[in-house]
Amino acid sequence: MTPPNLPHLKPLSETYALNPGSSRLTDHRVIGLQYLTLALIAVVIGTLLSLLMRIHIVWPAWPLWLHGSILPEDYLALVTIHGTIMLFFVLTTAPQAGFSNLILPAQIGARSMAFPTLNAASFWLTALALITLLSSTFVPGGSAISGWTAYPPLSAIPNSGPGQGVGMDLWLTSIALFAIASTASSINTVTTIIRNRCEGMTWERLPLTVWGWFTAALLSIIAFSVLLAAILLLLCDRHTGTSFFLPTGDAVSGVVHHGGNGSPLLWLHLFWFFGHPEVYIAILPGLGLTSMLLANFSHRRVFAYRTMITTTLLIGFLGILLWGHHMFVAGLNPFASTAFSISTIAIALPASAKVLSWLATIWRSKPQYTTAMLFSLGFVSLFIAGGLTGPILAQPILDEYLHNTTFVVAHFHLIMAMAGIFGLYAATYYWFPLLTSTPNHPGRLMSETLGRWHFWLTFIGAYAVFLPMHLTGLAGEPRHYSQLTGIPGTNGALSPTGVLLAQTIPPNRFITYAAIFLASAQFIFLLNLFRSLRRGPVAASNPWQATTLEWHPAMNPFTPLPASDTPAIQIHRPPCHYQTTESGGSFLPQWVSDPTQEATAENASDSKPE
Amino acid sequence: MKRSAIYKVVFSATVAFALLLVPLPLHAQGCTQCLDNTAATAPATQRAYRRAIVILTLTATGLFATTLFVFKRHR
Amino acid sequence: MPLACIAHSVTFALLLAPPWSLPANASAHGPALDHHLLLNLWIALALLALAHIIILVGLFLRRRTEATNLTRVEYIPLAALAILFATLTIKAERLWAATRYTGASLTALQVEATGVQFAWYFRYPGTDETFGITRPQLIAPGEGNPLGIDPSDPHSADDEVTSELVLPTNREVDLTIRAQDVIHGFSAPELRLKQNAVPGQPIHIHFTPTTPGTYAILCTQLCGLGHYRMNATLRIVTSEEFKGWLARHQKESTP
Amino acid sequence: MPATITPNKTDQERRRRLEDHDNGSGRRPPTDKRTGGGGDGESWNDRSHGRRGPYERLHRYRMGIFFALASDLMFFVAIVSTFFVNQSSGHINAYNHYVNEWVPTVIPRILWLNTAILLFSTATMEFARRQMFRENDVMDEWLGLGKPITRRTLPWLGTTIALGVLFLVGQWIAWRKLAAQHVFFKTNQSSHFFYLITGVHAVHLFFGIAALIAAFTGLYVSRQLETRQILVDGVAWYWHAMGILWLFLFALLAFFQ
Repeated sequence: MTPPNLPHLKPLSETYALNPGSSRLTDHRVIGLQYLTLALIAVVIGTLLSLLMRIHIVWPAWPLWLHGSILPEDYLALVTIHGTIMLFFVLTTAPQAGFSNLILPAQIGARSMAFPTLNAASFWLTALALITLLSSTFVPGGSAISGWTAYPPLSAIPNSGPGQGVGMDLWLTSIALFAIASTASSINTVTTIIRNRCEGMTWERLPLTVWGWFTAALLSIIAFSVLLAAILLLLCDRHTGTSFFLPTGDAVSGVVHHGGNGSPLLWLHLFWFFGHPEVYIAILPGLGLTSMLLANFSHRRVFAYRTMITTTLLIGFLGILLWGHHMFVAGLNPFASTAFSISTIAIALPASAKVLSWLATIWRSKPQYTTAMLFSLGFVSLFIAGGLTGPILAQPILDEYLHNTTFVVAHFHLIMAMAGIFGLYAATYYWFPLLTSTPNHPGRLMSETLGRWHFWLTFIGAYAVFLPMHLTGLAGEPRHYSQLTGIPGTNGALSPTGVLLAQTIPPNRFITYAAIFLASAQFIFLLNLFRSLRRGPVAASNPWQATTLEWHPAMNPFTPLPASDTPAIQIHRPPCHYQTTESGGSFLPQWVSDPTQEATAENASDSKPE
Repeated sequence: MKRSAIYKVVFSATVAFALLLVPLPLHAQGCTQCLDNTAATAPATQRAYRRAIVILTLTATGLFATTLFVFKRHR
Repeated sequence: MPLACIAHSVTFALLLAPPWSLPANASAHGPALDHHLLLNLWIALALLALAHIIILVGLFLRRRTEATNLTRVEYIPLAALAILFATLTIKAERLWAATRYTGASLTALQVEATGVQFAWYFRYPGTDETFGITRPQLIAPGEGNPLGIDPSDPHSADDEVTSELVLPTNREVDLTIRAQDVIHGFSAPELRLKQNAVPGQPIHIHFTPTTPGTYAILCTQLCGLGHYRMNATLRIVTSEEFKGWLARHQKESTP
Repeated sequence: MPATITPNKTDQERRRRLEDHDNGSGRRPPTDKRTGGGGDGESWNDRSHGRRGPYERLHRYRMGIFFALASDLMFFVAIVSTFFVNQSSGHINAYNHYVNEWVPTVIPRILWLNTAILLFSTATMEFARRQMFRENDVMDEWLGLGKPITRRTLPWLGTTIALGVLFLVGQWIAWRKLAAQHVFFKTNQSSHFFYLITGVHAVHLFFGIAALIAAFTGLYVSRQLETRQILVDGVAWYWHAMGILWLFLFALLAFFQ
């Protein structure tokens, strides 16, 4: 039941003293760790796939061990599975399901999630979805080759390419399962946040992480069921001879489709109605966490706290309204393009407001450079770098040139993939004591030295990989190209396309080296992780001098209180209540009732990690 | 004072939403020349797409706002 | 706009040959697009530098009490950004409207591009300026009828189907983009053109080639295993050469 | 706090906790729940209400059901918007004429009857739900005088199940009728939607009936009143939603083709 490679999982099940009535299966902390383990496995697979892609682009002849040379369809399968795994099973699962299960209840002073059984069910459904996705590699024809967006008719007609038969069916099944699972877990999250808050934990006192989880969960509830409907229609088109997305007279490899007149554009609308909110689902928890960590380590209040709440909700709200900017050159009515482009530009403002607040929070604060803080700063940097190309791509006329070039790839990898991963790393280094503490043993810390190495190498690697991609994109290199040679023209001379693409090969070689560097830097993290699980230094109950409730001694699984004398926890103030006095810094956790207890509170939680 | 957050959200969101929808009706019938030059879709189809887009967005934003309202009641 | 001019000069000073710059432009609407693109890029770069300078300076200076002035720190910069983005967007929408809101002139050269897994076919209407009817049932690449043109249609007699796109300079082209099987993406980087080809939905774009030369045509929408090799050649020639080429082509295709 | 705790002690504590209905919904104050305790200033605005008072679990489950229904609504809205687009999307035929081959499906007359049945079942469901919350009976149960609530609710619940099954049978007949006129799922664009919409809704009702049966048995089995109330209440809201949803879908199929 529990993943094997997390030895500390087993004792965790005994924390039911904290969560009455919850067995090991339904304990939210166990489920959270299960989610994180799943995400860890997924991210390892996804990274390896991306390395294969990078290597194949530069050295097409390079034979893969036990497989032989990578064929174009193999490359597209790599693209598809990489995108699907990373977006769904890493960037959605880890922050939104993993860390929210582990931290959210403690942060709002709840003993458990609202629906523990539903929680467990959605995890195992997610695991099933991942297995289904990976199993598609082994079916005849291999896995789907139509990318994570699966545009019909390519995805609707089995004979349109290898992997579009059984592989595509498995892909659709996997995503359908995942959609159901995340909807369920999001219902759980939202209900928990609304109903299970403890005394005094009001609207303005919720940590911004909770706001991030709340907005993302809300988006999942709205968006995923639309994807489910689209998948249902597509499966009908594939198997029952309907034509929701198939135009009449569509002739794929000699087979003409008769019957009704559907429209492929319809899928694009439905998919991107889901697909764009999905992007915010992936990044919103990271936004919240970054705000909290920057404030925590620079011992400041979050600048303009209420504005941060508003912008979080605004980003979520606008996120529903701008899916059309993925379709500027896809046959969308140009007037609609204008409308969607305006709503897309509009979302740049709440995002900029967040950045401004981050800058103001850390301005002249002489922060404490823990690894978690470093990764939060890295998140800010990457979020700015990736975000600034957003308004460029939001202008239809510029998108007409940049659409589906590696410029777009660079944009969304910087702002979603890299920033999202940095958020996850910050969360791991920050909350590691809470991840690892068990009833029999206090939580551990990860090694800061290794952490710093990990941060700097990853930070450099991230930029080294994705900044040059902007250039190759501007030079005209399209996405999804398994080779950059073009078809040779007459007597072996390069075709104009070949000439165009050949110019991008030198930077691509550099990108590949950088990607290998970036990937190998992650071994430091794995080493640090598994070393610290067993031999990490023991953490104090509040090692970071945090003010949020998850660091309350009673929330720590270590030495669970008998339920009879669990203290009644009340919240008295917004988080990040730090003050600078001439005697130095002082801080008031959310749960400390009044300044007279300030001293004791500090003594209780001022202890540095040894 | 405390409510200002939610009101700010709802207000600015409505503004943004209006911003999104303004150009749609503006060109509802307009520009028969665009008809074949842009999407080669009949006005009926364009209207249908517009209706579909509006239905989706209205329901979604409605749900979003409703949930916020519920949350506010449970503050 | 002086900023833009500086941007231009610096761009071409620093980044001369691709991949360090955009491919050479060969279309009438290209220069405006490039100008706007470079302007955007330089603004983005400037903002990126500015933000990082603020971060680094803020981290190095010694600690002070936290900022509290919401208006100065948050609202004024936000307003500035809003104005900046608004102006950029308005400019962009103007360019977009110029290329997409209105159709081609009636005298424009009619050409049709059809995407098939994994090739582009181009069709010229011939002397009658009208394309013949196509039927999916008649599609037979083996018998030299890849588009399924119906021979029984009088218009289809003089239609010319080619595998390379040849266009005359300085004449507006009304390009009809079709797809036979799956969604393809018609892209000519040097013409600054990109438009998906959607099955069952012919899409018109119009443009004016300016610079003679040989350019690339790519597929930019994932369309199957041959996606990477689905490209064609675009030749832009003078109008005389174009007439000659068309005549020659007609002769050899109708023995 | 005790450094170590013996397992059986913890077990006792756990049972004690379960009995006083503290199921993780926030750290409850030791004081009376009705009075302030919001920390600074005791102002009522500082308190997060939500979980106060009786029926805490019931309200939580109700909220869960509502969010599930919200996402379900988006599911159907997506299908309906697809309907509108496909309905009016024609194509250029071989003769360069713009044609739209949408042939409206004539709905079988029995659908009207089914609609009436479903509405009636919604009413009976509401009666069943009301029965669960009658103050006197709740008091009787609390005093341990049998299970009057179950006794009163069962017949209404049974009627609802019967009507629900009847509705599904009616839908089945409707499909047979259409099939007799050689209108099948794949016949044309509008028949796609007729079968899809009715089918998906039927699947929802099937699960609803399953839930109804679960509630039915739950009324017998479960000893705890709140559990039974949650069962019936949850199913009731789901059932109402499906009824209202059907009204819209039926109107769509009947008048907007």
